[in-house]
Amino acid sequence: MVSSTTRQTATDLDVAAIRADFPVLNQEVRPGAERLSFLDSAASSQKPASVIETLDDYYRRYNANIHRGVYQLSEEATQRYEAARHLVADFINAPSARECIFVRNTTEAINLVAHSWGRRNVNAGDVVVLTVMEHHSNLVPWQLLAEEQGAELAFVRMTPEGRLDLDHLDTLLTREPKLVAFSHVSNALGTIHDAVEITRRAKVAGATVLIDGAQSVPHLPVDVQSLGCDFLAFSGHKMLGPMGSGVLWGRRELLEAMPPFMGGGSMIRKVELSGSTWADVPAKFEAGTPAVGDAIGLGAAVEYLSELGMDRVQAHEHGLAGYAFARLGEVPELTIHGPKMTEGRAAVFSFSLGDVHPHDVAAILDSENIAVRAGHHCCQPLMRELGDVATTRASFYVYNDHDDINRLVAGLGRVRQIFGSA
Amino acid sequence: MVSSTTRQTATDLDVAAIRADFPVLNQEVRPGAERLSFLDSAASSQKPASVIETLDDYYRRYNANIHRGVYQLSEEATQRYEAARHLVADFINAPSARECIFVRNTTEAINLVAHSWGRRNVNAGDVVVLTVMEHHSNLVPWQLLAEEQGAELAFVRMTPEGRLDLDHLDTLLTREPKLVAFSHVSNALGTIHDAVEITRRAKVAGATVLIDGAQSVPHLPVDVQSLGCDFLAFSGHKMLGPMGSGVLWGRRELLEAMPPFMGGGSMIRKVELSGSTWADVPAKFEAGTPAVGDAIGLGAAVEYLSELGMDRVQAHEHGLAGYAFARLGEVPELTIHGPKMTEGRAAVFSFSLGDVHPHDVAAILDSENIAVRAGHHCCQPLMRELGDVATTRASFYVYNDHDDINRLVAGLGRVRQIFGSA
Amino acid sequence: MADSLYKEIILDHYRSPRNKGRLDPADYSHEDVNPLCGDEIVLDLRVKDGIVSEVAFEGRGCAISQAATSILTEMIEGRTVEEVKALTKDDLLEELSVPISPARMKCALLGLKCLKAGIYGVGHMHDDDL
Amino acid sequence: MADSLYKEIILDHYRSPRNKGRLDPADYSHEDVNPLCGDEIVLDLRVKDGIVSEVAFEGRGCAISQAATSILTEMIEGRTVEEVKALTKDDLLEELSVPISPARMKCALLGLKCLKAGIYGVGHMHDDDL
Ligand SMILES: Cc1ncc(COP(=O)(O)O)c(C=O)c1O
Ligand SMILES: Cc1ncc(COP(=O)(O)O)c(C=O)c1O
Repeated sequence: MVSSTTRQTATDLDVAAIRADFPVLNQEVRPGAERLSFLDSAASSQKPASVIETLDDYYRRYNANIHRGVYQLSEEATQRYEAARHLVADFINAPSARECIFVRNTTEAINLVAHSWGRRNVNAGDVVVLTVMEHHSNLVPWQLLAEEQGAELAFVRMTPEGRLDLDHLDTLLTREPKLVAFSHVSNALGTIHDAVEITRRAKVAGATVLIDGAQSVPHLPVDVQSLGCDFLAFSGHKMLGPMGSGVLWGRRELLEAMPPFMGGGSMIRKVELSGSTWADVPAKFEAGTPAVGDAIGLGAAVEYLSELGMDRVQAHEHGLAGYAFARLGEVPELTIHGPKMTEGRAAVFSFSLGDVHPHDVAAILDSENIAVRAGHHCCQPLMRELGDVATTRASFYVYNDHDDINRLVAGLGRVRQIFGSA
Repeated sequence: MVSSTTRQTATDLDVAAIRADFPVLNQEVRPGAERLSFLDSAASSQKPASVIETLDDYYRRYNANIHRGVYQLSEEATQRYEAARHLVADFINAPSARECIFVRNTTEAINLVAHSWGRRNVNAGDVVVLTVMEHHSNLVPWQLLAEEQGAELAFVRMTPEGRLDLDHLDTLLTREPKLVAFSHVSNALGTIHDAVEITRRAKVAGATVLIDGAQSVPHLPVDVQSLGCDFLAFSGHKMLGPMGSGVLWGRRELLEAMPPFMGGGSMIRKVELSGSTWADVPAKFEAGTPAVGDAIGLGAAVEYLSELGMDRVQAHEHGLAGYAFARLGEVPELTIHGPKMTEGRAAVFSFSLGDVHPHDVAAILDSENIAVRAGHHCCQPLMRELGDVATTRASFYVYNDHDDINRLVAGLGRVRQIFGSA
Repeated sequence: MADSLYKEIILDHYRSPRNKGRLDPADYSHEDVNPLCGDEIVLDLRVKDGIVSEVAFEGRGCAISQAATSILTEMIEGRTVEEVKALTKDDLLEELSVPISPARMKCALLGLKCLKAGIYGVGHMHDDDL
Repeated sequence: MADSLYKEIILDHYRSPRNKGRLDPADYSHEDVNPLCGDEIVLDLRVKDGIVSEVAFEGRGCAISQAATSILTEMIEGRTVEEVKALTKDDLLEELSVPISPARMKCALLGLKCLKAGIYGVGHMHDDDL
């Protein structure tokens, strides 16, 4: 289903050709206005026609509940649903597709682990290590767990530059935490953490390791086997897939030992009124009718990204990050939060513009058809570290180019003009 | 978005016009073969073009994360997402749209209540009353809860005819259960339970009442205020909506008093490393990026059904049930499970055909382009009551007519022929 | 859109907010936060003989939330408590006289939420109830 | 499709299953259930001098699961345990000689799952490992 535009030959992504694949980016958002510069992919990406058409095809041709129907539509739906699981597994180099559980989003994936693995393995007095930079979705589930179990949360500090303080990690690891959970890439600062090294140290200390891959899987080559982690959570909707799609990968031994999260249809082996036994993974964790079309759509998204090549996606965004640094640096009174260099940094820029509130920045940019995000980015504790309530964030993806950055810079000039700081 | 075919004038549904709205039903499943008779809507319904187009329009025009973006796409997505919530609320006559929580399916809705309300309100020694006819999704979550809390489950018996034994309910109610949870319509037997009366008695006994509306909301007019229940769970995908859509309705006081189910983005008011406070309902229960398009698609499904009129949907299916009774009665060796009359019965027929296994029945029907379901219908305890492992089930919806039933009967003749019982 | 939203009235109240500060002691006081962006406002009220004699607010937030709260304080000073209770969000939006999109509604209403929650003595007010 | 699936070989084994019953005592015994439809099979094995001397099965299920298990018992009688361990699902499917769609695969393989789980002494076998 991926468009036939040839991109294989070039080393760089052909952004014009890619953009042509995304209907949202090719519409007139406001009559007569400039095209949309969509700079909020870290919240949720746009979807290529191949993904939209996969959904459409599903609903028009073979929509049915899976795993149960002995009829043709259901057989096709089941096969494609499971094929999507294999595509996802290959994409993150999972040893087995059965280790990939379809969920709604990263949040559900992490809550699944917190409920199922957590309540069995984290007990009174146990320590769970997180970082001060976590998204609420990788913080609140552990707060809820810790409160319930009487466990304690400890937070790896960050350096003034917005990187994790690995010495502090080592200190916390001496407390022999049951779990170390951290985001691979910070959605607020763009920092790419050294996930391999953090995982290695955590494993040496005997911890189970969960990586929040919401901002890494869409943007870098991610290989669970070379990461060495135990769980990886990510959102399909941030990587060109449908809303409502996400994945939890877990090591088979762990998943098999875990009790169910939700109970219901499809996750059982045998049900009696007095008690039940559970189906094999992944079915054990997919209770009820899944979002079949969305999972299949995620498969199409993975195919699209694979065709682009994740190495090239990463290189493309690295290039954008460099250009964004240079251009944003020209805007007076603009402060970029997080690492001040492109190394170990994703194409996600949180910034402050003088004392203009991010909502006002975003609203004025919106009037120029530039979509950025303003707020705490679900990282209130981190915002407090930055001494701010909110920032403006521009995040980039495969369909963005230098022109988007130029427009952003021009738009910021307009903001300064309106707020009288120019 | 609903097709403009006029149906308002007739009292009966115009099935030909309706069928024309469903792309799946207008394709050639096998070259040269007869049209598809889709008789598995109880598992998941097909979707009208208006729903498919709503999804398509969402992804092509205004896909974005909601509640957060200060830009046009996100504003439109947010508005339509919330408009869908209002449509759903009106559909079940909820006092407030804020009482409607978007979930993936009925299963998640019930697990949400079991985790959040249940762990706070059901304690050691407490009794939860269910029925022997529950779908696994309204049984397993309570088994998990009961095991965890040391509570006890008690099951309302059924009469030989497949109805609930209300005298037995009264007996169980003397034990002052904390919760009574039951399905409004049995997905395996088609029995329509007297939900108003069951709820009334349960409330008199002081119980909280959850109704599993997976098989009622799509097929009958359902009004939470006249039901008098505390929670209603249902699946959007069984009522013409997208896969991945479902709803939990709950009384506001209850929802407001309940702790969160999943933690993460969007469900918080204020997050500190040391603890968090929660957003208002429904946000408190919608952690992470929702399936935005699917919820909006469910809104379109509700509009479609409302235009047909749920009274007429019910009358149509009642007519089909009568015809199915008559015609299936002509098939030798066929036993219909459940109530032997159309009163208090939905257009769902579970049956056995001599000793031919349901899988074989379904496979042979499939070869004639008739899609039925074979299995335990996620009701293993009920199957045991029936003395069977599995049944064949044909379930009907707005796009089915007498011709579907005629074809089913002919197909069953073919089964008997192959298995040599003719 | 930017031009219609960031009119002089908004920018003026944003740059020079009226009644900025705290009242200590206050008869009514309430703090609320916009969970979407973390903006916080605390609003204090003194009431004498059933009339709002003094009002002050503090907090940080966008031009819309700050200007709207500033304008709100001007609207209620000298009014009776009953009049303040009867104040609706439409009254405030009219006074703002700029088009508030749904996404910015929470910003525009944050001060009013504090006022209402404070004067009714409830923990928290929902937008729909304003 | 019905015609190609319900060939004489399937219907014959279904109507007259070979080796139906239980062995007591048995050297290996295993019971499994198809969670999708609730079908159950229990399969017993006697082994003498490393050779399957007797095999029997009981259970209820569709024509495919019953016939496949009946055919399976014929395939393994008189074989060495090593040969039985080496048996793959493809061997069984070939012997069945009818087209098994993915949805029916679990039916066709239920007996083989019992056999493998029993002989390897594991609680439960996954389809993919057959
Ligand atoms: C690092 C990180 N973790 C978790 C999430 C939550 O993702 P979702 O809303 O898809 O559950 C996000 C996205 O906002 C994120 O950036
Ligand atoms: C009565 C009943 N309850 C619950 C469910 C579960 O629905 P879902 O799979 O959408 O969660 C179903 C559907 O199979 C049902 O029929």
